[in-house]
Amino acid sequence: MSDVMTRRSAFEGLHPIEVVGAVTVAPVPYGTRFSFRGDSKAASACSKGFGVMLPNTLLKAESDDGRTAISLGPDEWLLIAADGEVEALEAAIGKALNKQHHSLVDISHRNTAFTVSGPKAETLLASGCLLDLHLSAFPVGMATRTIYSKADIVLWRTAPDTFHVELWRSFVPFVWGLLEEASGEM
Amino acid sequence: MSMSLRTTKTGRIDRTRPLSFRFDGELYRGFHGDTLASALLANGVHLMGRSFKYHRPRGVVTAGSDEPNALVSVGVDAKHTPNLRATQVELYDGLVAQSQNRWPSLSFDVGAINNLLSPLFVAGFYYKTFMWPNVAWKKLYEPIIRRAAGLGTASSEPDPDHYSTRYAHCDVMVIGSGPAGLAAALSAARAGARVILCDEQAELGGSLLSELHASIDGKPASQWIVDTIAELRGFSPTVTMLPRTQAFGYFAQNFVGLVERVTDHLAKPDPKLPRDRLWQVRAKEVVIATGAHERPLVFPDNDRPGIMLADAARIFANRYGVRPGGRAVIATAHDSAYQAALDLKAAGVAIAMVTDVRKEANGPLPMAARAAGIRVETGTAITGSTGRLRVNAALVSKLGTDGEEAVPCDLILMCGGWTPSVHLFSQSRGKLVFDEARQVFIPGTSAQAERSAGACKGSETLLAALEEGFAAGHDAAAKAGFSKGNVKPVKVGGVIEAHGGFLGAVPHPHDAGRVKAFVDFQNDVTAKDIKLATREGMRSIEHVKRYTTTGMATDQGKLSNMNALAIAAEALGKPIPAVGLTTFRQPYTPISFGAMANHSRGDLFDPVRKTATHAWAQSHGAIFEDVGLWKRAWYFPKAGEDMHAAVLRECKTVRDSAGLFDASTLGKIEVVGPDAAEFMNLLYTNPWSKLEVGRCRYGLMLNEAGFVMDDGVVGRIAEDRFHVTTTTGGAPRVLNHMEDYLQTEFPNLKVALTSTTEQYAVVAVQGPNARKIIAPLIEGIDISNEAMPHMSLRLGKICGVQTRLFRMSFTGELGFEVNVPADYGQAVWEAIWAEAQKYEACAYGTETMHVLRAEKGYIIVGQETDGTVTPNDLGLDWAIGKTKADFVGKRSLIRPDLVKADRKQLVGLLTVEPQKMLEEGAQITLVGNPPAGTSALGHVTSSYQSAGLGRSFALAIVSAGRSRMGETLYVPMPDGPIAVTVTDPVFYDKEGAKLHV
Amino acid sequence: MRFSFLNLAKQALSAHRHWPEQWRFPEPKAEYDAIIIGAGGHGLGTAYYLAKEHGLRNIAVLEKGWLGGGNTGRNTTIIRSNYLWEESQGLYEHSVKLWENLSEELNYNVMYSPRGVMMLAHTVHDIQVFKRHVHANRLQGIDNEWLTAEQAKEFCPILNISPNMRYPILGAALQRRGGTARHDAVAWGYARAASAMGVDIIQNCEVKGIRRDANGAVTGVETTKGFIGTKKIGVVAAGHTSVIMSMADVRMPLESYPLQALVSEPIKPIMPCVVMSNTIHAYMSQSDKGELVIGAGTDAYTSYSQTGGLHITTHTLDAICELFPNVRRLRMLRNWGGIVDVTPDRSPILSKTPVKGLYVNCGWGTGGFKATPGSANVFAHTIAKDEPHPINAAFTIDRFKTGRLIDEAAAAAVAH
Amino acid sequence: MLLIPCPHCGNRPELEFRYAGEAHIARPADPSSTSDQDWAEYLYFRSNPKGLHIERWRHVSGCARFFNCVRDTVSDKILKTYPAGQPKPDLEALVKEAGQ
Repeated sequence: MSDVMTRRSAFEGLHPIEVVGAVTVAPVPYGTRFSFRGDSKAASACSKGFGVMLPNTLLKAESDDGRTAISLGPDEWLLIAADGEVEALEAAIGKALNKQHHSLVDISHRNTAFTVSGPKAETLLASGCLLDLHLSAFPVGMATRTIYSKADIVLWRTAPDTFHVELWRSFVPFVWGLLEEASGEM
Repeated sequence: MSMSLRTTKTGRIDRTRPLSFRFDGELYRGFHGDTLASALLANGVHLMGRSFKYHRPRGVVTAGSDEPNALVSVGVDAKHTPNLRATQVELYDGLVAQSQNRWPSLSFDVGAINNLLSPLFVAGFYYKTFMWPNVAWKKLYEPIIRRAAGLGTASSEPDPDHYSTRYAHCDVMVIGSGPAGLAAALSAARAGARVILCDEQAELGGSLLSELHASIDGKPASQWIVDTIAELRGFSPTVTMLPRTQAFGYFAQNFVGLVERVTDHLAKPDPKLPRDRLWQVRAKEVVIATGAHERPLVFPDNDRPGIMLADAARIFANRYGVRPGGRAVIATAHDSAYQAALDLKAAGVAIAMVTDVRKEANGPLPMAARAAGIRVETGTAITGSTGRLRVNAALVSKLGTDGEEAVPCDLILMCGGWTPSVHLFSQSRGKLVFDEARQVFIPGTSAQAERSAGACKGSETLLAALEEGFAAGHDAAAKAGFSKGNVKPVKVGGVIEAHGGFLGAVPHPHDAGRVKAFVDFQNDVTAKDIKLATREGMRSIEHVKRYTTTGMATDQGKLSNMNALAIAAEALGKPIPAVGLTTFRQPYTPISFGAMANHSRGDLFDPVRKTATHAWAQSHGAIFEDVGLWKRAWYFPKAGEDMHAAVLRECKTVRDSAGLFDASTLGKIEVVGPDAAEFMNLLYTNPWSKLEVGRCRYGLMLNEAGFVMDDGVVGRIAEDRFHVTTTTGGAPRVLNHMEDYLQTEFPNLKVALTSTTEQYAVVAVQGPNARKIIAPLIEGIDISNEAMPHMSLRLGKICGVQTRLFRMSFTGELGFEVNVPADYGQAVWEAIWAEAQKYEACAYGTETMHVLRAEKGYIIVGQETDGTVTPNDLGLDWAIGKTKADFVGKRSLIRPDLVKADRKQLVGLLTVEPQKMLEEGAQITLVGNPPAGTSALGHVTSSYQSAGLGRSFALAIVSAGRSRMGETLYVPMPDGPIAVTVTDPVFYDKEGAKLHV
Repeated sequence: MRFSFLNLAKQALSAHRHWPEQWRFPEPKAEYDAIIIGAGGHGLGTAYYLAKEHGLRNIAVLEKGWLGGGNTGRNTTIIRSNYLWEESQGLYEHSVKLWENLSEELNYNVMYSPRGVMMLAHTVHDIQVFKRHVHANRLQGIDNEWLTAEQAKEFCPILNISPNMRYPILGAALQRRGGTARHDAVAWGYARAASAMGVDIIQNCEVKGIRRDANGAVTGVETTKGFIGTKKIGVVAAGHTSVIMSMADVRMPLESYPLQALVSEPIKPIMPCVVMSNTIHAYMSQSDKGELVIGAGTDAYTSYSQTGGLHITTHTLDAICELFPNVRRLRMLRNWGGIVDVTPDRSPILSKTPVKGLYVNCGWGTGGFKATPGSANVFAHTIAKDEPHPINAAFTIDRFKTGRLIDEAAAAAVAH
Repeated sequence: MLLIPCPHCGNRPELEFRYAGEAHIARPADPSSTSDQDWAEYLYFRSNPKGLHIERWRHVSGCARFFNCVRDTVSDKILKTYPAGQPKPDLEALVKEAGQ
């Protein structure tokens, strides 16, 4: 890959957010991301190429061996894999689907992500997320597109007190700034 | 001032923590747990404010959030906060408070002259005068009135505090933490539900906080509060308790707004904490336990400092350990005032007399008062008072007689009965019913998942409040799916039933037209004002309210609405429910703008979207402009250059050599699927089926009304994949427009849409040297003119990074647009920049982009268009696929008005004097100095100085413009008309040869 | 009895016992020459001008609730005429000219206060849009001047023109003759004057149906107080226009949205004029009582509930606090809502309809108060003459068929 | 802040949605053969009822799908939501069902 070209993350220059014993917000390392669109037949074919089953029930995340598929809409999935796998996965998924109508679009640089973890993770996110994040309403393994204040995000609970947040890179300073201000109350 | 007014045994204040504070410059002492009001009363200070209209001296009337008179400003300079209720300001050491609405001082206020003129200044007087001469209102009367009006003053400095919000969810939201609220929270929590309990006061407990005698389940009320709170705390975190939190608004589907006063009560708050926090709660079920408001009695001169509600005095004594006076006369129509008499007597206040408007008062409480030696006079009322800055006597008279006896006192207490607080129930759109027996409005049918408990439902006893609270909490939890446990019966002792009530004006022996019996204290609305309103035809209660302004003060009628309604109903000869109440509107009590705005301020007011090369542009001196949420480099001034000079240089450099431009903010949509071309045919005017893979075309998008809504270059990446670009501002709108048609009008098309706006950083390299600059960096693509003609795209690599390379031009020069994954944007830009230095190329901003594209006659959607312009108007019919049967907007293009000959068409304009610059938006007319009212032929859309042409030039849309080539028209300006010649809109390289080098 | 300081003083001597009712409370007659549906400012004004200028005295104004209880009593009272299209400028300027001596005309102090209305520009695009307004207004003889940010602050000292605001203010367009008035007084003033000329104002009388004869001409209205005959009906029902027009099987290009407004607690004067910002969605003035009067856009969905969402109010107040940083500690006293009927091009409809004898005046959206006198004046002409006045000739229902839109929301899209 | 039951994602706050006007106003199959009046009806004329309104929303910050919704425009209560493309529901039945 191009070691010549330095890659600059959307989190560059932002102060770390950490309230000891309460909550930590940390960027997620670079990754490969695709937006997959297609009917359920196409989705199961894609699962073979991707190596993880694209959930057929809505708002679910399936993970295996560092790869994750999230069902965001009736015909929309977000696929997350390790950095540098764009070409390989485009080939594998393309082959698995061979001519079946689908749409696979690389959004590895459009989306970026961070995690919010700790006992006060829910409370911190409640500064801008309108959903009920109580475990009973937002269990581990649930993932959905929603909003955080004036930014669209994909919120995915990976553990009882850990959330993975996907967003478009240009909204990072805004969301980070808001989380930073709200962390003062944790 | 000695502390002699403190009671000895009662009060929840902490006598071991004395505090000092200032009021109007004077230093006083109070205790932790005092409010400003209780501390002032403890220092013998009753005069706390001046009424709005007559500037009459006023003292505190209540002990809570419904206080109309004691409005003060707290804090200095940037933290100066007006209109706070002294009864809600919690004392802290060093607190600085000021009285309001008086000049020069509280005790001597010039404004009181209004009181002398009060016979003139009756309700609605300002509608009847101030009309002569015509301009006098604006010039003379209004300025005087505005200066006299208003209460406190706003600070002149920005607010240093920050505010926050928190979204919350619960099974049961309990509003109010009196006996009913605490009981509801307890039973809901025991059933296992998630509960949020809030109360506007600093402590939970509500009316129990001033209850000395009651026992609950064998424990004193105060102990029951402590045990209940302890049990509730044990359920944490499923139970959240929020004191100092006002439930101000009840919205759709149980969305409840709360504001928590987080730091106002602290001398030195932690700067990390917000001053107020806006809670936005979605509750499955709501229990409203907001209690009731004690009503004043409406008798002549019922507003002097030292006249207050009976229960308020009782609260000051029992809860704050203050004797509000030495000798009291009590006027009542409800048994509860006798409890106040007993408690105050026990606290050392002499009770001169209790007058009761009712013919008899033989309930248990009146009997207990008599037994304690208190003189009770039934069928008697207070019909006046004396004393300027502090009451010094009550005028008492037997109802139906003319005699009045002056009873010396320094405290008059009044109790007209209790009004259930039905504000939040009404906001929830529930229907009120009028309880004839108790003469009160109480909750009727609910419209949302809520129920009321306790005094706010009209219940009158502590036992009822507790039982209804437990039942309501249990019922709410059950409906939310938590029905563990059951409601245990509760035993109550030490409380005596109290009933009664009176509505309207108390009869008195004076001429009703001459006395001031106040209904709305703050707005100085008297009983006769209300009668005047009905006399003048104001028969709806809404007319009465607006004409007299009763109920429109900062307490929003909490003390006045029922009495005003009763007086109006009597004057109209109608029963009270037939006249009805005015609409209850949020907020329940006033809440800070800061809490409503919360986080949204400064840089967090709106997202600041920056492209991948923003940092580079900033370090190279770029000035930025806002385009939607994006910051875009506007121009790159060198030392000593203003925008004009910078843009001329940038334009010249691009035309002569080359320039780099950040086009990342343009919207990008990946249209993928076997029916991609067919979908594009429907959404754009252009034909797409025959566009070869690797070629691009300028796309024009109309809305269904036939008007241009967006445009952009579209590249065919593959048979079934288009890379569509949109305008920066149009990106979200175009994607939503496409999804609308795809999902609801053409659902069977096999195509999917994905936004890739932020997947790619886009470096536009424009100018004769463009190819030379990028050539050394490109791998795997032959970028020669033959191999990669104008309007084509190739996939390959640049600086080792995957790229979609477009050959397209928005400047008229040879141009490339390098699309690379965004994180590599800055690095690739820097690599291209390094090459570009060899040709002395420049970086240019949006202003230069505007000039260069205008020289080519290219339009900008939103500048040449304004939502009323068609393709033909812009001379863009060539972009319409002639053979296409249908596309969005096509049908509208043949509507009568869209085919008129006089439609405004895109043309070029050259000023006759070359150096004259036209102003964008300037109008165009046939004659130089048109008379006012002349119709314009059109307007200037774009106007610039052209480096290339060495003169100014402009684009405009002009009626029948294309048939006016060569004509001279005029642009009328304040300093004279500017003659212009109509030209072709393309000023540079008309044949487009430069695009194909 | 005439309103004047003299009469006020005279009445004070007898404790104001002898002020007459400001309007009569008649029962409906069997037949009227014309019936106005809706006793808001526009409706009462139409009746006033029918009586005053066209000599039609046998007129009724039917109101389902209390007069002046709809949008007239709920708006933020802003008056201006610096609109974009010539047709709009003609209509709103006709109104401003009538405002200038309406108090005298009605003998009712409507408190018209030409204190200046300033439209803020935050982006290059805004500058282009507002400068186009300034030039267009000058051509039509309407005052509208361009100010720099510094001049804007001079005119409104508490305005924030700091360059590091999220959307710095780059300039403003000021109409000095714009301003405010007292909304209730407008309804009551027209009602009193119309009633005095014999116009019957019938409150608590809801229209339930419109009767037509064999060839479709209007013959009267069914109401909660029985049938009332007439040959001419003027529908001036704002948010309820669609409901009324459907009684005559006329579909309208209208959608009714909640429009919220709010006031602060009263404070001493700090705000001398009206300031509006389309880009960050808020506008503000200060009433003579001292309350900051604040509004913004409508809620997102159609509704007749006269109430709206909390998020609309929070988005309004965050903008206000950015524009005027020293008001953040002031407090919201009351937040309410009305129902505004919005047309696709944000311009009103004052026109005949396909039904003979049925005329409609609606579509004022969020900006109807400023047009009250002018709208009423030309609508009275339209009803009396069965022909639109030149000023409202362009504001037909038909324009939506021909495509001759008068799009005042135009040029809003930010694109480059 | 309405709570809107998205047919796919369940109850979500109004801020995740974008209102999209009256539903079941289908674009004429062949626009070019549509009269100016009918075309204007399609573009601009709406029923705007005071009562049950069948309207379109898009769950723009959720599953991104358009769907239809029956809402009472006086109480703002939502009676039913269903995916775009399905036929218009029977309003009387809905009212009875909601009445229970």
